[in-house]
Amino acid sequence: MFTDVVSALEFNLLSPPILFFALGVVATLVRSDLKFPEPLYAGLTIYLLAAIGFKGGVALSKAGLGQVWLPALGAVAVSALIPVWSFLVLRVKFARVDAAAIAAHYGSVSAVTFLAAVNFVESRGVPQQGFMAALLALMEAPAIICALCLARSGGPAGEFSWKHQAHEALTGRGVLLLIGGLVVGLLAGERGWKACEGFFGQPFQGVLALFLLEMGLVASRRFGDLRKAGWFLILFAVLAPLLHGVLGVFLGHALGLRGGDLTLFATLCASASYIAAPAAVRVSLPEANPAFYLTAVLAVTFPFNLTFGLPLYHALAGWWQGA
Amino acid sequence: MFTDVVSALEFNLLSPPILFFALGVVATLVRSDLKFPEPLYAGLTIYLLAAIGFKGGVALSKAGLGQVWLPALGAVAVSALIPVWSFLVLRVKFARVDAAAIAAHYGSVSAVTFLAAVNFVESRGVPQQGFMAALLALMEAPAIICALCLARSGGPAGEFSWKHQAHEALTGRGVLLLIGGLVVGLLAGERGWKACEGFFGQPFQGVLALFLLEMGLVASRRFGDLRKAGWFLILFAVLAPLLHGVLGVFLGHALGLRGGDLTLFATLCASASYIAAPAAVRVSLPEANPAFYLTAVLAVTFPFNLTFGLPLYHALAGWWQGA
Amino acid sequence: MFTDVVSALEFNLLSPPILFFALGVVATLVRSDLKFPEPLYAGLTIYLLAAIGFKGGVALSKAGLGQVWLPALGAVAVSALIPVWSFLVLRVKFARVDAAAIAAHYGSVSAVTFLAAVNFVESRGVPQQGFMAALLALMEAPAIICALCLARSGGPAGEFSWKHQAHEALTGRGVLLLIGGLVVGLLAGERGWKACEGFFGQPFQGVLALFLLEMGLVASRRFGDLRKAGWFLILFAVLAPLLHGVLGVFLGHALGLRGGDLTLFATLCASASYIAAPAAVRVSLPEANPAFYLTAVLAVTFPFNLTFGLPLYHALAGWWQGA
Amino acid sequence: MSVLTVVCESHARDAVCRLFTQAGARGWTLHAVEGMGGQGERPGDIAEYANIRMETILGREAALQLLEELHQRLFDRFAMVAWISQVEVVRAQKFAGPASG
Amino acid sequence: MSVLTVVCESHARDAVCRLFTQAGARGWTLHAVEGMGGQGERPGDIAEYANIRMETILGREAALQLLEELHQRLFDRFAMVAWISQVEVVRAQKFAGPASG
Amino acid sequence: MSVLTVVCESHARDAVCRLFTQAGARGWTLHAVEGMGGQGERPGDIAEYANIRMETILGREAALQLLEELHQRLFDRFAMVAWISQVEVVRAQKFAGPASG
Ligand SMILES: Nc1ncnc2c1ncn2[C@@H]1O[C@H](COP(=O)(O)O)[C@@H](O)[C@H]1O
Ligand SMILES: Nc1ncnc2c1ncn2[C@@H]1O[C@H](COP(=O)(O)O)[C@@H](O)[C@H]1O
Ligand SMILES: Nc1ncnc2c1ncn2[C@@H]1O[C@H](COP(=O)(O)O)[C@@H](O)[C@H]1O
Ligand code: NA
Ligand code: NA
Ligand code: NA
Repeated sequence: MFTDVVSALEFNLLSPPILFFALGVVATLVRSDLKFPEPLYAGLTIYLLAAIGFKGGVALSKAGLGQVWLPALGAVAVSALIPVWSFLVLRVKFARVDAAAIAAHYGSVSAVTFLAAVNFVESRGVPQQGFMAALLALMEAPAIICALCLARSGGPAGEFSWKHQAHEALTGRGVLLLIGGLVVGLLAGERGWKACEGFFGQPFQGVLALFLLEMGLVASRRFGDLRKAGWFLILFAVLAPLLHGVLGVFLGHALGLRGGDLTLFATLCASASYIAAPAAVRVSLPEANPAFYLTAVLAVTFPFNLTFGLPLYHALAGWWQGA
Repeated sequence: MFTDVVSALEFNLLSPPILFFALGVVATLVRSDLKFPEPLYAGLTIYLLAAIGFKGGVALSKAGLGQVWLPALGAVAVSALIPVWSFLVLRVKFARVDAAAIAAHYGSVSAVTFLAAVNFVESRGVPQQGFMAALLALMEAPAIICALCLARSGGPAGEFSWKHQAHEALTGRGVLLLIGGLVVGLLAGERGWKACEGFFGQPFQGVLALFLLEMGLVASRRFGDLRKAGWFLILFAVLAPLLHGVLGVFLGHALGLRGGDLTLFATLCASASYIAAPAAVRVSLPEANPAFYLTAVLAVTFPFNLTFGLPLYHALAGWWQGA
Repeated sequence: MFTDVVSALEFNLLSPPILFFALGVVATLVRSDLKFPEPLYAGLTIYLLAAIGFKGGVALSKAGLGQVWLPALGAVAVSALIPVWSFLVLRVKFARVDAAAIAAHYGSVSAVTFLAAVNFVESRGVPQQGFMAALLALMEAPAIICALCLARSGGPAGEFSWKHQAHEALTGRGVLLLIGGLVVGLLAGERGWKACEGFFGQPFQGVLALFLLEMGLVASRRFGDLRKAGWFLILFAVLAPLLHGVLGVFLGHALGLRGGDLTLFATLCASASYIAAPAAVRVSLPEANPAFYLTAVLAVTFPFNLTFGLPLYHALAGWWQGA
Repeated sequence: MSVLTVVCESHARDAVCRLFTQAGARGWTLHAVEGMGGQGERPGDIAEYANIRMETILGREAALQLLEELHQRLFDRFAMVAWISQVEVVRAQKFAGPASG
Repeated sequence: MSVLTVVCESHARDAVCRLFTQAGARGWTLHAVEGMGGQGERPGDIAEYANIRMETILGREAALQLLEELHQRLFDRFAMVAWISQVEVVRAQKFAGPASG
Repeated sequence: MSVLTVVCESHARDAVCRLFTQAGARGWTLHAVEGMGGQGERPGDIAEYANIRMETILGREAALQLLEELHQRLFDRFAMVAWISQVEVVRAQKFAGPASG
């Protein structure tokens, strides 16, 4: 298995998306004035989410919906449970609200990490069924709701409304583009994909690379806060994804996932949200300190998953399926 | 002919652009926070207009300019006449300025509806000569000028300057990109197209799909005003495009248009402007109520043409040519 | 050689990028409201610089780094020397600061002119080694620093800090994207290029065409200031690039450059900066009049190089290599 | 009349608009901005991490009370600054008090 | 001196600029904004349907007169609000009266 | 308290921010704008050629002095206008004097 890991690592670290991510980090470190305007970031996000949803829907139109429900159930469950143990561990060092806030991020998922994983799996030519984008959409909310409940179990904390959270979970722009793209792909099928491949297909990896340049800028701006975060949190931010990734491989395998799908499921478990979770936490747990959760997620876990985590989960998945 | 209509309808409704349009409508209905930043909208518009112009110019460089003038004359005439009868019908229920304002929109044309029609015709593999983009540019202004005259025939109404209207008609960004793209395509020819096909050609349908997602958002935001518009206007907003589409088929055929060109001409006649006409009407007929003309055009006619009108006109054109 | 020039000129003037540039000029002349939103401009710039760097890096990974250092040294030297004689000539008519400011622009380089040259060379199928993007990055700063020294030799003039200039020279967004793209390309190699070709490769020429439409708008807005600039400066703005282009051919040949690389080197020498140099001059030589340097560079030299200069340098390079 | 200006993180948008409405504001104007403040730089390349700047015209009394509300209920929760300036308008009734229909 | 601020639908831009010039304004600053008002929400994703916010510095008298002009001639025609604030500047002559050359 | 507003060409950004900091401003807000002025139109499609609008809240004395500094040191060098308005804030101490840590 060792050579698998090394080969996967090398493949990943020398892929354009990861190299552009590193370039973004370097740009921040040398204090370059490189900046993406907000509409460019928004445009790239809309493109990437719609594309991944669309592609997943087309794949789903071939694979059939029957195989989705079991992994979907597992995904929701794991996403709701991760915050529980994360919360308990984090309570060792953190106040209740901070622990709950951080836990919410690790139970939820990162679409960009998922995109990088899809790209990795595709570049390596590993077959996948293509419905994992649906799981990405499903795993965003449960963790957030669960963690907010954990925080509130200790008394009233900021605003919280079930109705609002449920609405966000179903209509937030990320979820909407993913699920919407999936349905479009399902209905349009192979013919629709052929028509749009020149936009949603061929340029995809390159767009992802450019987008990760921006993410490198965003992540590395948080490096300065690492000191405030402290060693305990940094350690957590590396070990939690590792643990969740390993767990994802075993659980996904038990749920019947194979090949690229297993790697993607493990990556989803390991990834930590940096858009949906912070938004919910800012509104519902305003006392929680963003210097903790944002730094852990953006400055440590995201780069870790992107560079080392991804190939590790992939190698482990391959080995476990071979075993 | 019935099976033709059904097959064309099914083909159209399951095409990615229309599905993404529907997704945009759904996003508004569920009150999602999905939004396109303005520069993204502007960028997509510039791309789409330049691409359609360029492509048309290249086609024109092969077809020769000789065949254009007769359809062009017909296009200008029909665009100037549509407001006349529309105005008379609308006067039944509306004040002079409102009737004239609405009439202006129906005589003028919608570039996005045209783009969807080009895409539809191309996807179905119907041959076209490619100079219809020129007619799109020509049909924008006459209706507006004619309708403003109708409104003013009842006394002074806001600002109006022939010079200003003529300048707009020739240099407005939409017209400029279309005509400019046509000339570029004419001069650059096949060689130029080959060089730029990877940008202006292959991604085109996908970009259109993404753009129609935004148009779904924009159109559906107007649904709330449908009640204010009233049944008379809603009926008008469905029947006018139908009538003009049918008229377009007969007239276009008489002018010598065949194949895809005929469908495109009918669509141009049926389509209603939602950029150029509102801009002119806001400045020159400020007393006209936008809740009427914008709602009719955006919430009814545009979606109707996109979904049902297009395949209908196409089937009718096919049947009439076969007859 | 005459027929070579004519054929190269015709090829260039009828290529989509140049035609779109002309369209931009026309749009300004007819006072159209066509405008690119800033984020679109920024996005196109980021794309173009990253793409050209990436591509260059991939080429470099095949060619090896050994051949770069000599041309690189020559490039830095010529970029530092051009301001010297330019300054002396300009002093005939201009005050010290104005002469130095203009000289800085002509020693430095224009990335867009370079992009157009790459495109021209590639469209003509002329082989190139691909490391010229590195020279583009190296030639931006020396001229600016040298010209600021010339200006200051006459006494204190505004703010100037070696540290600041050096930082800018290494981390300015243009240089960072170019050098960063080069390194990414070097590391990712052919496999990386294949993965991203659908984004950084195929659409490239079309994107450049669209971008030059915007540059046509920008350049032609300066036409109104031509009168203020005066005949001496306009003449300088045509003759300087010509002279530097010719010099670039001879020098580049002596440094061992051949084929497309020689054309690109000549174009670099001939081109004049309109982003990096104005920024530095605004801060360090605030007394210099932008109506002089911006007009010369944007309204004369940039269009001249794009349309006539490029094919001239190319034909001369071909002839000199044949001789 | 007064203009109340709020610069805050974009996550606070809904909460601020709710307070505006409660205070009787009948309209507002907003756009994205970059910022620098006690919580560091906010470069604004991601809408979710960026600032917005909101303005609402309303009567002086209502404005002062709204500022106090913002202070009490949102200043601790979000990165936010707010200020009131005195302005002159025509059609003051357009901005006065809660909409009656 | 005064600053006159106008928030209006983008279609009004030319008309407003013309009044600015007539009032003797020698410059102005503008940008796109989103808005909420009597005519509903204006989300600003299409420039033609969006709002702009314009500011011009000019003398107090000129500002008051300009506001009145806007009121008389444009308030009924376009979605628009405008207000005047008192400000302090240096180089007041830069903003005073019609340009002489 | 006062708000000092600066509209200037984007090249002046660093220089203006430096003066802000020296004057004791603890924060500011900025965004890109289009402009029209003595030096002609600035359409703002290229960031480097565009204008920015910056605002900083600070005490009246500090604001007046900062305006004077801007006048002395930057007005000749960059396309720039600036003005001060009087405003009311809560938590005035947030904006008062140089940060103490
Ligand atoms: N003194 C100030 N003047 C103007 N804007 C400020 C000031 N302080 C803070 N801001 C704005 O308010 C936001 C939040 O401030 P803070 O909570 O201090 O980080 C900043 O990002 C700035 O946009
Ligand atoms: N009270 C207000 N405060 C600030 N801006 C307003 C206010 N009312 C209206 N606006 C702005 O003016 C535009 C037009 O207003 P209205 O004509 O009332 O729809 C709105 O879209 C807002 O941007
Ligand atoms: N009277 C004014 N009111 C508002 N903004 C102005 C005014 N004059 C100039 N400006 C702004 O300041 C910038 C520079 O002005 P100037 O140096 O006069 O060209 C312009 O581009 C405008 O954005
Ligand atoms: Na997770
Ligand atoms: Na029509
Ligand atoms: Na040069």
